[in-house]
Amino acid sequence: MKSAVIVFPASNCDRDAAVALEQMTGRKPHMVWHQECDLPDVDLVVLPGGFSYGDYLRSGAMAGQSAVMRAVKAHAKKGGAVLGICNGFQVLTESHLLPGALMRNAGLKFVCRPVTMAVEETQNVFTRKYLHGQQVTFPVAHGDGNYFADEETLNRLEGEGRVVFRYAPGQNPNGSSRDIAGILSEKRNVLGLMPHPERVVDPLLGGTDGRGLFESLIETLS
Amino acid sequence: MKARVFVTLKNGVLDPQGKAIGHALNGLGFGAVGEVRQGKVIDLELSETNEAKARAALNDMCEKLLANTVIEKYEIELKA
Amino acid sequence: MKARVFVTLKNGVLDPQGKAIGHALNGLGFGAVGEVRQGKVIDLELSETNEAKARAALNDMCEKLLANTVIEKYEIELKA
Amino acid sequence: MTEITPELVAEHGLTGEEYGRIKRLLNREPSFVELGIFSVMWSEHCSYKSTRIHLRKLPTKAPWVIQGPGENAGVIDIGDGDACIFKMESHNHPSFIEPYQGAATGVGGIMRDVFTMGARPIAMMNALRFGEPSHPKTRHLVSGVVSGIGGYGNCMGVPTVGGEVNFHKSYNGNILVNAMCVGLARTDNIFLSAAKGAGNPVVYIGSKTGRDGIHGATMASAEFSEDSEEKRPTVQVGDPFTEKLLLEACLELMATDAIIAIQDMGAAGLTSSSAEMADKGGSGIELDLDKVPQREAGMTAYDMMLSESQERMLAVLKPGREAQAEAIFKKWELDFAVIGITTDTRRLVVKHKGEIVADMPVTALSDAAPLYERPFSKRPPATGTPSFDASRPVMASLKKILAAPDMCSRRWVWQQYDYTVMADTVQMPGGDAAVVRVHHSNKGLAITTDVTPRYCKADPYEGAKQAVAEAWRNITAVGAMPLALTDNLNFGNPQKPEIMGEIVSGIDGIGEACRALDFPVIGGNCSLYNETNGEGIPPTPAIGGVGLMADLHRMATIAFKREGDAIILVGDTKGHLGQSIYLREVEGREEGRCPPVDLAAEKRNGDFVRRLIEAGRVDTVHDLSDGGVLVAVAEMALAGNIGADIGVAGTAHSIPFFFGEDQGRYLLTASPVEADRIEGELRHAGIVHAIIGKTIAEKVLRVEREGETSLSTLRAAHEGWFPSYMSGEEIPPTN
Ligand SMILES: Nc1ncnc2c1ncn2[C@@H]1O[C@H](COP(=O)(O)OP(=O)(O)O)[C@@H](O)[C@H]1O
Ligand SMILES: [Mg+2]
Repeated sequence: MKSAVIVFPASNCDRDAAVALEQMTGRKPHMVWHQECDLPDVDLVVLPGGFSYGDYLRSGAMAGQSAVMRAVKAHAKKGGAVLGICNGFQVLTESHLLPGALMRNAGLKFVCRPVTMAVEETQNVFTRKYLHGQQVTFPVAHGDGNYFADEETLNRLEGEGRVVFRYAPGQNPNGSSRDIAGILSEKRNVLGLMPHPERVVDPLLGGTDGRGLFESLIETLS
Repeated sequence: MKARVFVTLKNGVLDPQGKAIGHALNGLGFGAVGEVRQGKVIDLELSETNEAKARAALNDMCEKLLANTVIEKYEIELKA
Repeated sequence: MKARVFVTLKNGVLDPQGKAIGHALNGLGFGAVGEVRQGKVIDLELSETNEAKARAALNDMCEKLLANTVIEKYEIELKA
Repeated sequence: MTEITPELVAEHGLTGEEYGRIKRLLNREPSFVELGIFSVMWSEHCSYKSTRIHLRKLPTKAPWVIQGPGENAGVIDIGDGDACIFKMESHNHPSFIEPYQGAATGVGGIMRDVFTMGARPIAMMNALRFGEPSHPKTRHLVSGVVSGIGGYGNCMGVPTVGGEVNFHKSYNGNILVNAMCVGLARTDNIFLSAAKGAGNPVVYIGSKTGRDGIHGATMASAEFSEDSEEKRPTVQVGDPFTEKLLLEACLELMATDAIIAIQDMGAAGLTSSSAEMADKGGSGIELDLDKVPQREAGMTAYDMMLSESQERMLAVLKPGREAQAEAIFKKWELDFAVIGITTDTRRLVVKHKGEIVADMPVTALSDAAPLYERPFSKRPPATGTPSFDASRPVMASLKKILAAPDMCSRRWVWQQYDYTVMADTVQMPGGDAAVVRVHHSNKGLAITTDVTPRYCKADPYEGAKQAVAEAWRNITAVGAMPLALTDNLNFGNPQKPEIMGEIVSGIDGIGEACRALDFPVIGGNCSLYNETNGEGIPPTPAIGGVGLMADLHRMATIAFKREGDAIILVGDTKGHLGQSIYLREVEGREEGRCPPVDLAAEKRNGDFVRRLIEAGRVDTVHDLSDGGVLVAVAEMALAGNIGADIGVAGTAHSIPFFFGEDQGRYLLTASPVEADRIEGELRHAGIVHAIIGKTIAEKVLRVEREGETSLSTLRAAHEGWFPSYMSGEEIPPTN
């Protein structure tokens, strides 16, 4: 599987994503600077976590306008896989590759802790190696992870089986509507999620629950 | 020309920050405070001198960047 | 009575948010944009009907909670 | 030309005698700009004039120390060509005035100290002291400081992995915010601040200069009357986004060989960075202020030289490398300007609008700065062994202590810090020391900050010794070898002999412990004049320690891991209740002698425990500190969610046995068979020890003759206080 990690000014999980990708695929991803207008030939594009442009104005808003996002949109339109983690999820909603918005956490504070979620959908390139309904624990680390969309959109997301990760009862760290932690695009090739799978691929760091996500991608995209 | 843009959450979108402020004000003894909503105000200096053109540009800025219209609405104020 | 409070950074205080917004707007091709400053706007509903009293209370709220006067200043607007 | 009046001199914090010295050094009256420069360079903060002669007594050397005090941060060798660079610094006063920005810029400042030396920051720590919880300002300060630290550190993408929080009424009017940054570099690519050679370009990098934080004392001066006070904020606003770009850009430039010297602009910005670089390099510097990137119109030379705008660096490049450097900074969208040149004149010359506004010998600002041997008097340390009410129920006291503000879980705090970013955090907050992996290797760094202010108040000498010992012990308890420390000496007004006495005793205590434990001081910071209404804070010499773990798979944590393990207490338990948490929280008294530290026993016991961990024989260890044996057992049980059944060893009374704070002790667990062997070895080594009980399947803490309490009850007490206290908080601040 060939992959690229987009680097925005003040992305800060770009290295973490690259390390996890290399560890899982045996190949270094391309690191793509936000001013690039073209993407290398890759199967997967990762928008990493961090504070692109300081998350000033709104998280992900300025990154959503950067040159490289036009190329990411084109990649997605062709059916290419795009994974947005944390700030990457915010960038995906801001650039309308995913519906809804990520608002300030209901508790109004940044929250860093492990959260348990259910994998609700496995019919897609990102989660096919998990069992349907499997409980997984990833860390979250964000201040703006409160997923919001209007009722109609939420119903549609659920109706179309696009809610991939849902916080387990009592685990919702940010007030997200219907405990949503991660969603798919209509064509199921774009995934955005707030928790960090790339931080749980190494047992030394407290878990390997994130591996299934990378293994799913490798199996489908290689 | 100077412009002031207000970006506030749409009605119906929950505003926990506003709520927290209201709560805090009540806690400080300001009992007469009802609903509180918090938004952003952005002050811009524009070299544009034509008001209609400035307004059109500001509209464009709001749609493209300053507001996320999924959750926010905006108002534009121009001062000569 | 309704009130709107503006809380903005004092002149001379660095405004990283405003700076970044200005930069982004220039990047989007809005070349006519000069300095940008960002602040907060807080809309409050008050049960107080006397304007002078409302203003005094709002002043108090700003000093006590809504603004940190070391770096911020505030303006109060009342609407009947 | 502003006339220099005695009032103006006083407003600049200079004494008449110091002013006379300036005139002698210059052979004339200083200009207004020169006066400003002298005032900041000769301030306590920059010159260490009260502490320098005492700091010299600290041990700073060891075979693994690459750079001791004197540079932006200290450097140690951690093998394989890796270097660890770290430093701790205070931002006490700004954090009291504007907690969010004060704490945030404190974090930004200490990070720059570390990355200016060529290191990528990999971990942050924060040591915080607040007033009593019931004080009307405390909640607001806690909320603001914690979100400010998180706001800056999280955005930088550097994990904040540990720290300390204390509450005490003696900090009501003067909180302490100490932040520590640990970074990694290669030993062959470390950058220093010596601006060697003449004719080299001096370049300015980072944010523009504004009128931020200009010397508060001069605000009232005549020259400023036309400007409103509004223009002169004394608190700076941090811009972590710009700092993140500055970090990446600096590391990119450092990968080239264009740099001769580099230094961050911290306190007294352009003035101290240029003067210090010239001083260390044995050169001179000529600056042209017209070239300085400016945020506001109409800035004077005085403004620019004294501005403390954040996120700026000064570097000296090899001639001809300007374009290469500029390209890097343009890519990261940062300001870059050549603002001067190095000279061989040993003078600092500042030009503005075609005029020379300052021209002074560099040594006048450094070597010739005042050095005071301030009179000091040592007050006798608190003595005595306090009585206690022997009839109090132990389990109720335990619950009370676990829920005390100083003892409860700090989860509310560290949950606001991203402690897993960089994907190298092996031990998160909540243990004895944080452990972060050295990226792409199997070794780790153990990091801790420690000081127990109530001990220091009772006895500044023993208390300072204890702070070093506890840092060393915490690093040992995870299985790492303590290598070096940075201190942050927070004290009151050194012009009072009794405070100066505390400073001298504190430094002496640190020095003695460092020598005994082979734990040198490689950096530090003094924060003096921490007083309100003439009342000083308790002496608070915070110690930030770093150790090396050779194999991350041989590491201990505090959590009980298996039922049926024996719980071994290592070290001598005399039942020392003086100045203990028990006495303060349960009996409401702060009395008696603080626990003395026997440094030889400390070393022997710690080395013994570390060897067991390194050999893979033990993976569960907790050092004993605040609260004593029973609190530590409870913390181990809660962390592992495994119960314990324990009793008093020997014939001691249960209260002093369980709550005494004797030093140099550890709790560890091992299977009964292994425990037997360990006991034999302890006996052989002459180390006092006891098996005090075992871990059990039931989720309870059972104490012989005292009863039992469920872990869920203890957990509720331990986790409950912070969130419940903070739920009365106003509005969590953001940037
Ligand atoms: N301000 C803070 N930020 C992050 N972690 C903290 C903070 N304060 C305390 N902690 C963490 O909570 C745990 C308990 O702290 P403390 O009781 O001071 O430890 P010890 O007694 O071992 O020195 C430690 O892991 C410490 O790092
Ligand atoms: Mg400890």
